[in-house]
Amino acid sequence: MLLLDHLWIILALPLAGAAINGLFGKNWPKSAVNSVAIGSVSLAFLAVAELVREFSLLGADQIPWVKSYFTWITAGAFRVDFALRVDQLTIVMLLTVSFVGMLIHIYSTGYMEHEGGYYRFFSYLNLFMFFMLTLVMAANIVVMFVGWEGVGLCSYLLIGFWFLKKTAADAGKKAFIVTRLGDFGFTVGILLLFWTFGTVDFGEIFAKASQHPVGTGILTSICLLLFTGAIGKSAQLPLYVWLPDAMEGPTPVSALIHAATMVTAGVYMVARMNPLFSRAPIAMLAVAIVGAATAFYSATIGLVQTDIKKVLAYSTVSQLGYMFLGCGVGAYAAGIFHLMTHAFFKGLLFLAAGSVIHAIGGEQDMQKMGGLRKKIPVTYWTMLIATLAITGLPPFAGFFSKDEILYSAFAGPYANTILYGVGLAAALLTSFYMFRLIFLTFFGEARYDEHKVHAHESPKNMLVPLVILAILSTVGGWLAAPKLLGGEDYFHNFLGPVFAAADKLAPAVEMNEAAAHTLELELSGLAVVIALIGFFLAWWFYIRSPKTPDKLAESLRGPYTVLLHKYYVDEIYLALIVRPLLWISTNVLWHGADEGVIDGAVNGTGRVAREAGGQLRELQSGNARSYATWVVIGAVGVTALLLGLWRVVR
Amino acid sequence: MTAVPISYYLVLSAVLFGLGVVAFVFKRNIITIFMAIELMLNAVNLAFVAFARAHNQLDGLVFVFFVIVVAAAEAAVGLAIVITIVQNRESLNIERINLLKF
Amino acid sequence: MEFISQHPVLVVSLVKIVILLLVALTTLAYLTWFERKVVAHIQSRWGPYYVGAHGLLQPLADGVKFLFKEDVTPPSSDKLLYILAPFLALSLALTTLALIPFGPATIYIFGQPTKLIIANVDVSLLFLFAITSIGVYGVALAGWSSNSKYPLLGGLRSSAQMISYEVAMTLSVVGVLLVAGSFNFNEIIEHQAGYYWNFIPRWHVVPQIVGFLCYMTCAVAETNRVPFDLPEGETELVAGFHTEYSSFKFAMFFMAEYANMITVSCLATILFFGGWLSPFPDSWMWTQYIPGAGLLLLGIYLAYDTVRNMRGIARMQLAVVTILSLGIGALCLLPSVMPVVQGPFWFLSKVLVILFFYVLTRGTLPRFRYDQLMAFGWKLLLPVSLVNLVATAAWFVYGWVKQG
Amino acid sequence: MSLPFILFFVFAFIAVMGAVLLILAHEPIHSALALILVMVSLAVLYLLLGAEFIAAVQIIVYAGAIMVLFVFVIMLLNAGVEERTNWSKIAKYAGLPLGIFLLLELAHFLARSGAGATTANGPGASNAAFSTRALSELLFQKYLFPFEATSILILIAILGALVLAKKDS
Repeated sequence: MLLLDHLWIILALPLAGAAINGLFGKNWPKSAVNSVAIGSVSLAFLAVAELVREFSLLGADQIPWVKSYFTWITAGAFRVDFALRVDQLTIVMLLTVSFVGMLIHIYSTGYMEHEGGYYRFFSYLNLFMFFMLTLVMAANIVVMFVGWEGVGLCSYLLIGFWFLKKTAADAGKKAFIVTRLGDFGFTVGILLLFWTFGTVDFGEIFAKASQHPVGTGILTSICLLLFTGAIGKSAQLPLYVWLPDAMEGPTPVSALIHAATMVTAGVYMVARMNPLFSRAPIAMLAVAIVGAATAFYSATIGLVQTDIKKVLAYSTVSQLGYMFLGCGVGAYAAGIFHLMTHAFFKGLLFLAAGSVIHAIGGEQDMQKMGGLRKKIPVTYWTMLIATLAITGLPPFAGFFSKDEILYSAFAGPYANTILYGVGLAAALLTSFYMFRLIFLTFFGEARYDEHKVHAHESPKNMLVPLVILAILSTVGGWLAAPKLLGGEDYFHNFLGPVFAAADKLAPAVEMNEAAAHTLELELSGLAVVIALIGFFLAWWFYIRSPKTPDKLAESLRGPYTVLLHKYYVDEIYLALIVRPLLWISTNVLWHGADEGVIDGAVNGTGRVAREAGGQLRELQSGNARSYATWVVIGAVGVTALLLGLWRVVR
Repeated sequence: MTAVPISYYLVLSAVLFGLGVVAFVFKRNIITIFMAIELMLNAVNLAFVAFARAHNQLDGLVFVFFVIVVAAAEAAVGLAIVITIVQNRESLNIERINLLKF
Repeated sequence: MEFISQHPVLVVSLVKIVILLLVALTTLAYLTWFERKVVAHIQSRWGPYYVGAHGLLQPLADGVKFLFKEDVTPPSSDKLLYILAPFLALSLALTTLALIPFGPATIYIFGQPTKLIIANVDVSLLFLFAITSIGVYGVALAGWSSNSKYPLLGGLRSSAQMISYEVAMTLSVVGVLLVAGSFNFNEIIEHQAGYYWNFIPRWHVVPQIVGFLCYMTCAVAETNRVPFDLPEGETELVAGFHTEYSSFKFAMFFMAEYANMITVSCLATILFFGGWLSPFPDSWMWTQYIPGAGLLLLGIYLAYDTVRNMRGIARMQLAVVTILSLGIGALCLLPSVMPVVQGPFWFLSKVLVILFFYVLTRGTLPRFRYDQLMAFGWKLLLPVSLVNLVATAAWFVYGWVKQG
Repeated sequence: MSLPFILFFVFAFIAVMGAVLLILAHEPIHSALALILVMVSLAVLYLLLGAEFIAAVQIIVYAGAIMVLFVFVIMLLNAGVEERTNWSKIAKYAGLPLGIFLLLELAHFLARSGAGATTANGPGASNAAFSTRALSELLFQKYLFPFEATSILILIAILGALVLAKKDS
C-alpha cells in the first residue's frame, strides 16, 4: 500500500519537476529540461497506475480512501486539513489527467522545439499538472479550491506564454479575470457551505447532506453558487468568452488545459458535489439548461469560424455544455465519461491541429489550407478519427458518451425533451462544422503558397501522442458500451458507488427493459443519422459545390455576420461591463483613493518621520555610554510601569 | 535544616544586575563593558534558577542553559568585533569610538 | 564545638581530606623520582642514585632546595596575580582529587560510616571538568602577570592549547557517559562490572577504544606534557609561562603539573578501566590475596637488595622501606583489612600503569610544532571524537546494547 | 544559623564584592578575575539551590570557556589601564543614580514576586537536587527545537568570529 499511504507522492512529482525546471532549467540544454519535465510527469502517471492497482485491492468499505497529512488552517470551528481523497471518480480523473498530460508533454517537446523560454514552458506545464492533480485528489473543498485557483494561474501564465504578443497577454488577463467572476461565486458557495454544514470535508458534508431535506433554498443557492464557479472555469454561458481567446496560447496548452483537463474541472466539481446537486433539483435544471444552451450556442458560432483553433475552442465549449447537460439530467457517470472521451479526442484534435499549423509554418486560417491530406497523412488520419469520435459515429468513443447523455436527457430520471432536442441540434451542428474543418483543411486544392510553404509531417515525438490518442478515441468508448450494443458497461458499474446517493434520490423511470433497449437503439440510431446528415451537408458545401457557402452567406447576410462576430458578445461585455469598470477604477479608485488618500497618508507619514528625525537625531551623540544611559532610563521606566501594573494586579 | 527563602536569592540577583548596569554605564573599556553584560546575564540566570526552585520546575534551568549558550556565542562574535575594532582604531576606549552618529 | 557535633560529616570529610592530601603530595614527590628513573633507564642512565638508596630521598632534597632558594618577584610584575597564579594552579589541581573514588568499601571514622571518596557528587565528572577548566587561569595569569615576553607567549599558547584540547577531551568522554548513563563516578565504575565470556572484564575501553585513544591524547595535551609541552618548550620560550618564577612558586607549578597528571590518569582509570574493580572475576577467590602477597614479595626482594647491595646509611634507609612494605603486606592479608584494600590497590595499580605510559611518551616522543598541534587538535581529534560520539549514540538508538 | 544560610551569605557577599571590584578595577584583567569570582560564587549558590548540572555548566562554560576567551583577548590585545574619559555627560551624572534606582526597583519587584512564588507553594522550597536526567529529558523533548536553533546559532557565531578575526590577505 505504498501509494495509498503516500498519496502526496503523486502531487510531489510534478511539483518537483516544476521547481527544478523553473529554478535551474534556464541554462540547461533542452534535453535536460525534457527529461525532467517528462520524467516527472511519466513518473506521476506510473504512480497513478500503481495507485489504481492498490485501489483495486481495497474493500468496498475502505472507499473513499481519505488520507489527512497535516492541519492546514484552524480558526475556531473552521478547520482545514491538507487531506487527499481517492474514490472511483478520482481514479478516473487521475488516469485521464496524468495520461493525457504525459502525452501532451511529449508532444510539446516537439512543438515547442524552436520557441524561447523552453524551460519556463515546461515548468508551467508541470506546475499545472500539480495543481490539476491537487484539484482532483482534494478531500475537502478548500484544498480543491487551491487546485482550482492554481490551474487558473497556470492557465493565465501559459495563455500569456508569448507575453510580448499583446493579444496573448490580453487573452491571459481576460481568461484570469473572467474566470475570477465565476470563482467569486464559488468562494461564496464555499463559505455558505461551511456556514450550513460546519465543515468543508467532502465526506462529512455528504454525510450531513444526506440528512438534509431535498430542495431547500439554502442547498439550491449553494449549488447555484458553486455552479457559477463551474461556469467560469468550464467556459459556459455567459462566461465562455475567455476560452476562444485563450487559443492565443501555444497549441499544446490549448490541448491540455483548454480541452482535456482544466476546463473540465467544473464538470468534475459538479459530479463530485452530486449528493448536493441531486438534492437541489432547481440547481440541476439550471445546470442542464446552461449546458444545453451553451452546447447549441457555441456550436452555432463554430459554424463560421475560419481559425482552426477557434473552431476547436467553440467545439470544446459546446462539448463541455454536453457534459453539464449530462450532469444536469442526473447522468453524472455519462457526463464524466464524456469528459474522459472528450479529453482523448479533443486533446487529439488540438494536437493534430497543432501539427497542421506546425506543418504549414504557423498558419491558422483554414481558408489558407487545404489539400494537406497527402502531405501529412498521419495527422490527417488521426484527426479524421478524432472527428468521427466527436461527431459521435460508432464505434468511436464519442458515440457512446454522447449517446448516453442524449439518452438520459430524453428518458433519464430528469428527462426533458426540449433539452434533448437542443442537444440533438447541437450534435448536428457539431458534426457539420467538424467535417467542414476536415474538408477545408485536408481536401480540395492547396490554398496556401506552395512555393513558400513546404508542408511537412511533424517529428516523431509529436506523432506518437497523436497515434496513441487516436487509438484511445477509437476504443476508449467501449468501456461504457451498454449491454445491448454487446458491451459490458464497466464504467458505470465502476463509478456506481460515487453516484449511489444521487441515483437513490433520482425519480424512478417507469419503463420495462425491452422498451428501454428499443428506445435506446432508436435514439442512438437517430443520433448517428443526425451526425451523418451533418457530414453530408459539410461534404455538399465544401467538396461538392464549394460555391454554396458564400452564396448562403450572401443570402443570409445578417445571421452570418452575427455568427461571424460571435453574437457581438465581446463587444457587449466591453460596453456594459469593462468600460464602466475601467472608468470607475481610473477616476475613483486610482486618482481618488490611491493617489489621494493612500499615497497622501504614506507621504505624510514619511514627512512627519523626517521632521521628527531631524529633531531627534541630536540625541545621536555617537557616544555609546550615553546610549547605554538612555537604555537604562528606558529600563527604569519599564520596571516602574511593571511595578505599577503589579500593584494593580495585587 | 531550613532552606534559604527564595526572595533572598532574588534580591541578590537584583543587586548583581544593578551593579552590572552601573558597570555597563561607567566602564570605558569595551572588553570590560562586555563583562558587565555577562554579569547582568549571570544575575538573570540566578533569578531563573531561584524561580525554578520556587516552583520546582525545571524549565527555568533550561532557560539558564540557553542563556549560557547564547552568551557564549555572543562573546565569541563580540570579542572578534573588539579585536577588529582595536586593529582599526588602536583604542579600547568606547568613548573614542564615536563614528556612529548623525 | 556543638556546631561540629551537629555536622559530623564535616569532621569526617576534613579527616579524609587531610589523609588524601598527605598521600597525594608524597605521591607527587615520588612521581618525579619515578619519572626521572624511567626516563633515565630509557636513555640508559642511572638517574638519581646518590641521595638515599636508589635516590629515594631525592624528592625530599628537591623540596628542601626549592624551599630555601631565593624567591624573586620581578619588579614590573602584577604582584597580586603573580602570587595568585601558582596557588590557583596547585590548589585546583589538588581539589580535583576530592572527586576520585578509591574504593567501594565503607570505612569508619569516629564511628561515622563513610566511603573512600571525599565528595560523592551526583555529577562528579562535570565537576571535575569544571575544576580542570578553571585550571587554565593558573597558567594564563602566570604568563600575564610576569609582564615579560616569553611568559606571555607561553601563557597565550597554553591557554589556547588547553581550550582547544578541552573540547575534544570532553567530547571523547561523552561516549562513555552514554554507555554508562551517569555522571557519577561510582555509578560509571559499577556499570563496568561483569565480564565478557566471564573472564574479559566489561571495561569501557572495549566499546570505547576510539574515545579512549582520543582521551589519552587530549589528556597529555591538557597537562602540557611532552609531546604537547609547547607552553614551556625550552627551545622556543625558555621555560614558557613560568620563566619568571623561582623557588617555591615554581615548585607549585611543578607539583600542579604532576597533580594534573595523576588526576587525569585517575579519570582514565575510572572511565575506561573500571576504576577500583578487580580485573579478575570475583569467583577467583585467590585474587583477594594479590595485594598482600605482592607487597610481601616486594618486601622480600627489597630485603635481599638491602643485604646484598646496600652499604652504610643507604642500607638502613632501604631496610625501613623493606619493613614498611612487609608490614603493609602483612596488614593487607588480615581478613578484616583485605576487602577494604582490594579497591584502592587495583585502582592505584591501574593509575600507576597509565602514569608509566605518560612517562614513556615523555621519554620517547619529540615535540610538536605549534601549528601542527592546533591542526592535530581541531582537525583530527575533534572530528574523530565527534564521530565516536555519534557512532555511540547511533549504537544506542538502534538498540545494539542495553543502556546502563 | 544553619549551614545553608551561612553558605548563602558568604557567597552572596563574595559575589557582590566581585561585582563591585569589577567596577572599581582599573585593569581589565582584574575586572575579568572579579567577574570569574562572581561566577564561581554564583555556581555555589546554584548548588545551594540544588541545580548541580547548571552549577557545573556555569563553571565549565562561563568561567572555563567564555571568561578564558576574555582573558585571552585581554592578553592578546595587551589591554592596560583603561583611560577614564568623561565625555558623556549624561552617563557621568545620571548613570549612578539611575543604576541604583533600577537596582532598588528590581529588588523590590523580584522580592515581591519571589515572596509570592514561595508562598504560592509552601514557604521555602525544598532543597532536593534537580535530577540531571529529568533536565536532559526536558531539554531534548520539550525544548528540542530551541536547542537545535541554538546549535545553529553557535555555528553561525563560529563562522562570524572567524570572518571577523581573520586577517584579510
